[in-house]
Amino acid sequence: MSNVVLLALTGLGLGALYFLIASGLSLIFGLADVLNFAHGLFLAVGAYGTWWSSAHLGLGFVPAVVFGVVAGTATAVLVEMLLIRPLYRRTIEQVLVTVGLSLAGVALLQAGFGADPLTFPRPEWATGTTRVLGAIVPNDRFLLIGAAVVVLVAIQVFLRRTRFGLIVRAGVEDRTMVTALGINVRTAFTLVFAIGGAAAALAGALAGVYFGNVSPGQGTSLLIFAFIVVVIGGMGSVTGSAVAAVLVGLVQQFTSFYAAAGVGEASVVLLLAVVLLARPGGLAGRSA
Amino acid sequence: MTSTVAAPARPVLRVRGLSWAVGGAQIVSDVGFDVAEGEFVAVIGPNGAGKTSLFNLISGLTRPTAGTIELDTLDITRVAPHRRARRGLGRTFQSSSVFPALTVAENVRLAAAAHRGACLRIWRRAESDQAAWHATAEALERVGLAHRAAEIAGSLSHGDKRKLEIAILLATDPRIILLDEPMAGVGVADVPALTEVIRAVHREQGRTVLMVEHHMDVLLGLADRVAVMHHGSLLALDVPDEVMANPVVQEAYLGEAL
Amino acid sequence: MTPLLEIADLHVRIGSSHILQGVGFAVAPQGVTAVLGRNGAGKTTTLKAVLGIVPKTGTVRLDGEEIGGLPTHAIVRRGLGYAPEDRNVFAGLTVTENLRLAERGRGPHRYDLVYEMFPELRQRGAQRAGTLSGGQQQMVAIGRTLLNDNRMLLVDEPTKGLAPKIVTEVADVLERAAREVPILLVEQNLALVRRIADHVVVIEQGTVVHTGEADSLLSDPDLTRELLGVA
Amino acid sequence: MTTTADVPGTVTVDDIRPRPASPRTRWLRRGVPLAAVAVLAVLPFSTVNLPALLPGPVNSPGSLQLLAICLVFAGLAATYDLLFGRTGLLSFGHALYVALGSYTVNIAVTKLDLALPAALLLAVLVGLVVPALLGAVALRVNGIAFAMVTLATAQVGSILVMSDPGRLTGGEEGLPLAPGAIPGFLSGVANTANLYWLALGYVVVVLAVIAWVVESEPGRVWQAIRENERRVSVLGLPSYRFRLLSFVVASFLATLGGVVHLFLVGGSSPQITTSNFTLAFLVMVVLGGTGSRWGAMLGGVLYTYLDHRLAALGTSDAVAGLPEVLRAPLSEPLFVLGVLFIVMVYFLPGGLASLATRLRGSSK
Amino acid sequence: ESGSGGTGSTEPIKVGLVYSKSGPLASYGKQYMEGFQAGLDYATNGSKKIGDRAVEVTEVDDAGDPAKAVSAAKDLIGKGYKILAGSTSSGVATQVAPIAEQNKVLFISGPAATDAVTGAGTYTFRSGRQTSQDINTAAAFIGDVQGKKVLVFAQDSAFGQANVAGVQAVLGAKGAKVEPLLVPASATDFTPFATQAKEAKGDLLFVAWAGTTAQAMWTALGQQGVFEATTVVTGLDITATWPAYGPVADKVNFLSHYFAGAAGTEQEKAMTERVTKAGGTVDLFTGDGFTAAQMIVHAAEKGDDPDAMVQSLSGWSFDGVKGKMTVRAEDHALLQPMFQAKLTGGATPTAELVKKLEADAVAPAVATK
Ligand SMILES: Nc1ncnc2c1ncn2[C@@H]1O[C@H](COP(=O)(O)OP(=O)(O)OP(=O)(O)O)[C@@H](O)[C@H]1O
Ligand SMILES: Nc1ncnc2c1ncn2[C@@H]1O[C@H](COP(=O)(O)OP(=O)(O)OP(=O)(O)O)[C@@H](O)[C@H]1O
Ligand SMILES: [Mg+2]
Ligand SMILES: [Mg+2]
Repeated sequence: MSNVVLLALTGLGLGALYFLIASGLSLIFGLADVLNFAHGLFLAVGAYGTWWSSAHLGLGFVPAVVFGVVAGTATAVLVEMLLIRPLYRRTIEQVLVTVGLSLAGVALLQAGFGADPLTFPRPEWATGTTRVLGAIVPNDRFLLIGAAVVVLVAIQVFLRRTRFGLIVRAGVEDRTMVTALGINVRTAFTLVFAIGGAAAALAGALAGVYFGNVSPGQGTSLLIFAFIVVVIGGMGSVTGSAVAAVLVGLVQQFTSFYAAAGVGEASVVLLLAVVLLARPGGLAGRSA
Repeated sequence: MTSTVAAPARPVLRVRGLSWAVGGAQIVSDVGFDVAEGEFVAVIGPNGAGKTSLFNLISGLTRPTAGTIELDTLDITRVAPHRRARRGLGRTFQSSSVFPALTVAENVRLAAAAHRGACLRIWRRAESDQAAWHATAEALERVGLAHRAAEIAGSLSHGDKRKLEIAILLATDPRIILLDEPMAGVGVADVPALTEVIRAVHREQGRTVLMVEHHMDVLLGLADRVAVMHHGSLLALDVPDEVMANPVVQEAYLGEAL
Repeated sequence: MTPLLEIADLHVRIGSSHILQGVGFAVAPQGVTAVLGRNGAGKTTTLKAVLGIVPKTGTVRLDGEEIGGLPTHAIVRRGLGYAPEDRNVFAGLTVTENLRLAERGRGPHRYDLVYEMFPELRQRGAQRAGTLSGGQQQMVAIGRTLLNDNRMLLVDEPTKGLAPKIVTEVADVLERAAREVPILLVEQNLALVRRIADHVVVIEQGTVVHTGEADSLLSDPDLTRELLGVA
Repeated sequence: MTTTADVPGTVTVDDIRPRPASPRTRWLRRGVPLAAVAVLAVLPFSTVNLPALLPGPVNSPGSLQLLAICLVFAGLAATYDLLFGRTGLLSFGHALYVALGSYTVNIAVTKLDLALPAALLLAVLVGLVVPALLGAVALRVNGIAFAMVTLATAQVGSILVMSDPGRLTGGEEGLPLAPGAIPGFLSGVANTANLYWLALGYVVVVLAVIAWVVESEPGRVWQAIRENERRVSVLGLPSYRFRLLSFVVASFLATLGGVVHLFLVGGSSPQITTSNFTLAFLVMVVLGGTGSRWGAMLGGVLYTYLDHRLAALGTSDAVAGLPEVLRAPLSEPLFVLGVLFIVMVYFLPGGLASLATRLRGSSK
Repeated sequence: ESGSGGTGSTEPIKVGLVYSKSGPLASYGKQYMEGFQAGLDYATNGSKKIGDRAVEVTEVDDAGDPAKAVSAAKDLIGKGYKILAGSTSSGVATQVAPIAEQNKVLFISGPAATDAVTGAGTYTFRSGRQTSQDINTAAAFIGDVQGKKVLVFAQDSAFGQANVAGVQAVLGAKGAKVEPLLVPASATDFTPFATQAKEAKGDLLFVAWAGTTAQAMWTALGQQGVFEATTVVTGLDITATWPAYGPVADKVNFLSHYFAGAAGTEQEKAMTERVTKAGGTVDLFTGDGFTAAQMIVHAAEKGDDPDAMVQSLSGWSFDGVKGKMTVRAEDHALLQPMFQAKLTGGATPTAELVKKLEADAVAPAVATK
């Protein structure tokens, strides 16, 4: 019983982490149509930013996270303005630029901060545990779940309630026509990157709490699962990503515990295959 | 209100109780009719009546929610689009659907080769198929695009793309043709000639044609019968004069002519 | 009467093809100016060049102001409404969203006018525009231009693919709209042109071969045969 | 007769058929590749020293090994281009098939004690069957979904290799090829030239197969699928089967490449199973220019060359003398490589292949 | 081509070091290199010469990629290098060794811990410790293991499995009940596995973990109360990772290959002096570099003939950083002392020596080909 509770809650926590990473990815892919391989870089900037401001500026946990998120957002905005924007309509080249960035970025972090993991500043309460129905659940899982819910709601409100979301969605389909309606579509795209970058940086900072450390390649391994989550959820659907993230988190946690080794990863891929064969557009996508 | 005209002598296409609903909306409801071999049936109806949807059902791009489609007495309701094409069912699209990065000639040649069933033969060189080239030349000339053969299809003007689409169709030498608004966007100057192309295509080989068109003068000169769709149902299917005289058609479709 | 839009020596080159070769004409501040010509003559390209959608050289003046060098969105904000030939509705957005997106400035936005002309758009507000029938999409495209107070409309083959009854209705709409705002119209339907156009411009192979009053062109069978290829 | 045509009279096949290339172009088309292969074939006899470019004289083992690796990757990049550039299939799992070739032969000879010919036969078999099976499932979906399914399957493959099932793959440590398993003329530094010729042979095979298939009927259909898949099916062509054909051909050639790679580096390592490895192919292809005759190969060579040589740059004295802010990033080869790509994307869109067109254009 | 090798030659002795200067193992590589420089200086008495011949060291970065390492090795061998060393990662070591064998050049593997390098061939040696030595050191923590239950907590990877197999071989043979608890290699949440580890109620929990997830794993073990339930043993990694143990640091029993100050030997002092002077710091793998240099200098005294070098190294005993080291003649295993340690001091812990185990006590079984 307590095992099931523990697996469910930690699975949710893992799902929350996946969602935090996937939300920005999904947003940028769904809205700006850029398959953003540099997402791992934004993630890492958020994590290293938090670490650095805490280690060198002596900031407390929350201000340090804010610092990291700001740094990640700024990076994303710069990347969009300097690198992505001049290449619009050339989707493949945009992907290439983000691939280049992810290579260069990780290497740069490694050059700057070293290849070894750095211990992450964690507030006392985050390292503690809470007993839930006999299971000892680490507190940081609740932090992750809470943050994921907040991010989900914030993004939804922003997309649904603002004209901006509309512009971006339309801009992906036919950028020329949006400008022909008298709209300067460029700022909208920069904003998408800003939000995506902020979400990624937050995810990076919280991943730091989750792992207890930061290392240059940390983002990359999580990114593949985040990609899978985005696809299962339906490209560009943030709600879909949320559902998919929970699903993947739980499936992974339960299978890797109960089934033979290696089945955990395979089960996620199986999940992906089943979802896509049944609904090629993903959970939130239109079937056929 | 389905009116099924007495079954023609040899129906090549037989549709029964065809319905299609999507997202709670009934788009095509209980449509039934027969088309005889060599017949020319025009399909008219207000925008959104379900004409294109009907074509999509017949060509297999969408699956009906109910009803059957028979081609030469063979039930093809669940047959994949490419197999229907192989059985001689060809179509054009309302919004031009060509291969934009290929040349005009290559667009047509591919269709000709597809028709000849040579396409999965990896050991054959595409260029070497003389018969396909002949079919291409003929099709392009018929629609008057031969002089643009070497151009990239994507750079054609709107009207020329319409013509290319018909050429592609011709190259597959279909027995039953579904034309979705072939005249839309074709310049006034070219309408008569293209009408003649369609007429010839129909006559020469005794092909069966179903054509959606809003150009009344074109259609009246070509059609043996006119089907009227309205709100997804078949409102009428009759000879042109009768249909034109139908007050419901006048009210729902024609309005006061310009 | 000083013209509202003046185009001079417009050249468009795409790749190796020289599509517009010095197009020049003026659009009157009132009424409908129809651009006629065969398929591939360069009518659509002319509209796109005015809007800055395709790269071009030459001058484009709106009310005396040179707008040729501006980016598209800035040109449009000067008060140009555009209904493109391929409709270009946003397939993934609903009808309502398509219209909302077209809102410019503070408003008021004339939904009443749009829905009065195309009641269907109100009914189908929540439908994704990509699943609209061809004709319905055309309604969205025209509806978008009517929403704002424009100084001029550029409308490319608006009746293409519309049922006869709707063609008549669109003609009514354009005629009504033209009372308030001048229209630059590309059209193949000569009956429509005859009814609503005041001026015509005929383009052939990237150059203007005729400008004048609509009536004088369309009532002259020799001239129509020569310029438009119809009897 | 129609009146819409501007050209009067009957149109003949010759009017619409693409003009046969002029003898000069035809000569160039055939001659240049042949000449290039010929030049490459005799390189191991050259003692020219290009100190800045190669680690030693052209015929030194180090240079030949580097060139051979570049060639293998040129071939692999071309197989990826067949998928991506020619058919429009964005796969993130191409690495899986390279690994398949490498590990199949390696395990067969090293762990199962099969004779080399039997192992090669096995690789051919596996290289046809596995892509056919996995492709049959993955190709049920399109576009990015396809990319993700391939990414995920490759990821499973990678994890499988890493977890060392039955102690067959050696996990993260990799599996060195049993020394006795390969014929003498392929082992030993003194025989690097033979490995080089093997790699060259691989490239020639890939080049020939691809040159042939893109001009074949299915090749044309692939191009059409890339453009407008729905239209293809309405023409009566089963697009699924064509995509599968492309997938199997490309994956099979990649499997062969994996085998050559195995001989070249003398072992299989999990690096060749990772998604980064596939990403590298994407980068190579785009660097070189998609869907062009030479682009992918040039991209493959350039990427591999830089990947190997930048490490030397990082350790060079020139870099060591720089201030810390510059030195630290410059001694990370991946940083230089990443930045270089970005620069290339900007200043050479269309890849290396477009360079030729540009030069021709500007010389006019 | 270098000369026939006699001691009369004055041509430099060329040594190729193929190791990770960049990539994930860059910091291991750095330690190794610093140690190597110090060792070279020490073994040649500061002259960097053997007899009249200068030692010329060429460094090549393999970025942890075996393919690059193999290319580099072939290049060096082609240029006449008879001595190769380096190999920071096990993957590189196992693939470079066959190249050395085929071409009959001396290869001295570096920090790579895999047992597979031992007994890999005539020309292959190692300058570091191997996994079996780690395990033997761990075993020493519980003395008599007869009937005891030993749980091996490891990632499901070659490294983890090798540890399971090793523990099984060493402790199983002594009558312990060995049970593996393998965690999927890509898992990031270790909480449930930690509860499993606790509930298994073993007498000893041997943790074999590599990589950046170590900290999350230790946190999970601590949170689930594993340390209250059993004795936990693991290998001590480089200094940078020590803070990762967090609050559980002082509850773990460490086996250590080496940490700064562990040995107290003459050679250690010499190494520390030189490394510090050059601006480096002594750490886990500094000694491996030092040892490699000692071995190379010893071998190169025999001239350019690799067979002679092999001859002189096989069975050679010398005083190394860790104490008395022996190159076992049968399989070229490097017999060396190992350490048991404790971490103390909270957030920035320091290591304290608990016990030194002599080379014989932890010697691995002879590798059979
Ligand atoms: N996927 C869909 N979801 C919802 N409604 C749809 C979908 N596809 C089509 N429709 C609706 O079905 C109706 C019929 O569409 P169809 O395209 O068949 O009309 P049509 O008769 O061809 O009209 P037109 O002459 O304007 O081309 C339209 O009202 C359209 O909006
Ligand atoms: N992107 C492009 N690249 C190359 N050529 C183009 C491109 N767009 C248009 N053209 C060419 O420019 C010419 C003019 O095209 P345009 O679309 O302006 O014609 P149009 O007068 O609107 O014709 P239609 O009545 O058929 O719509 C045509 O010959 C067309 O092939
Ligand atoms: Mg329609
Ligand atoms: Mg046009």
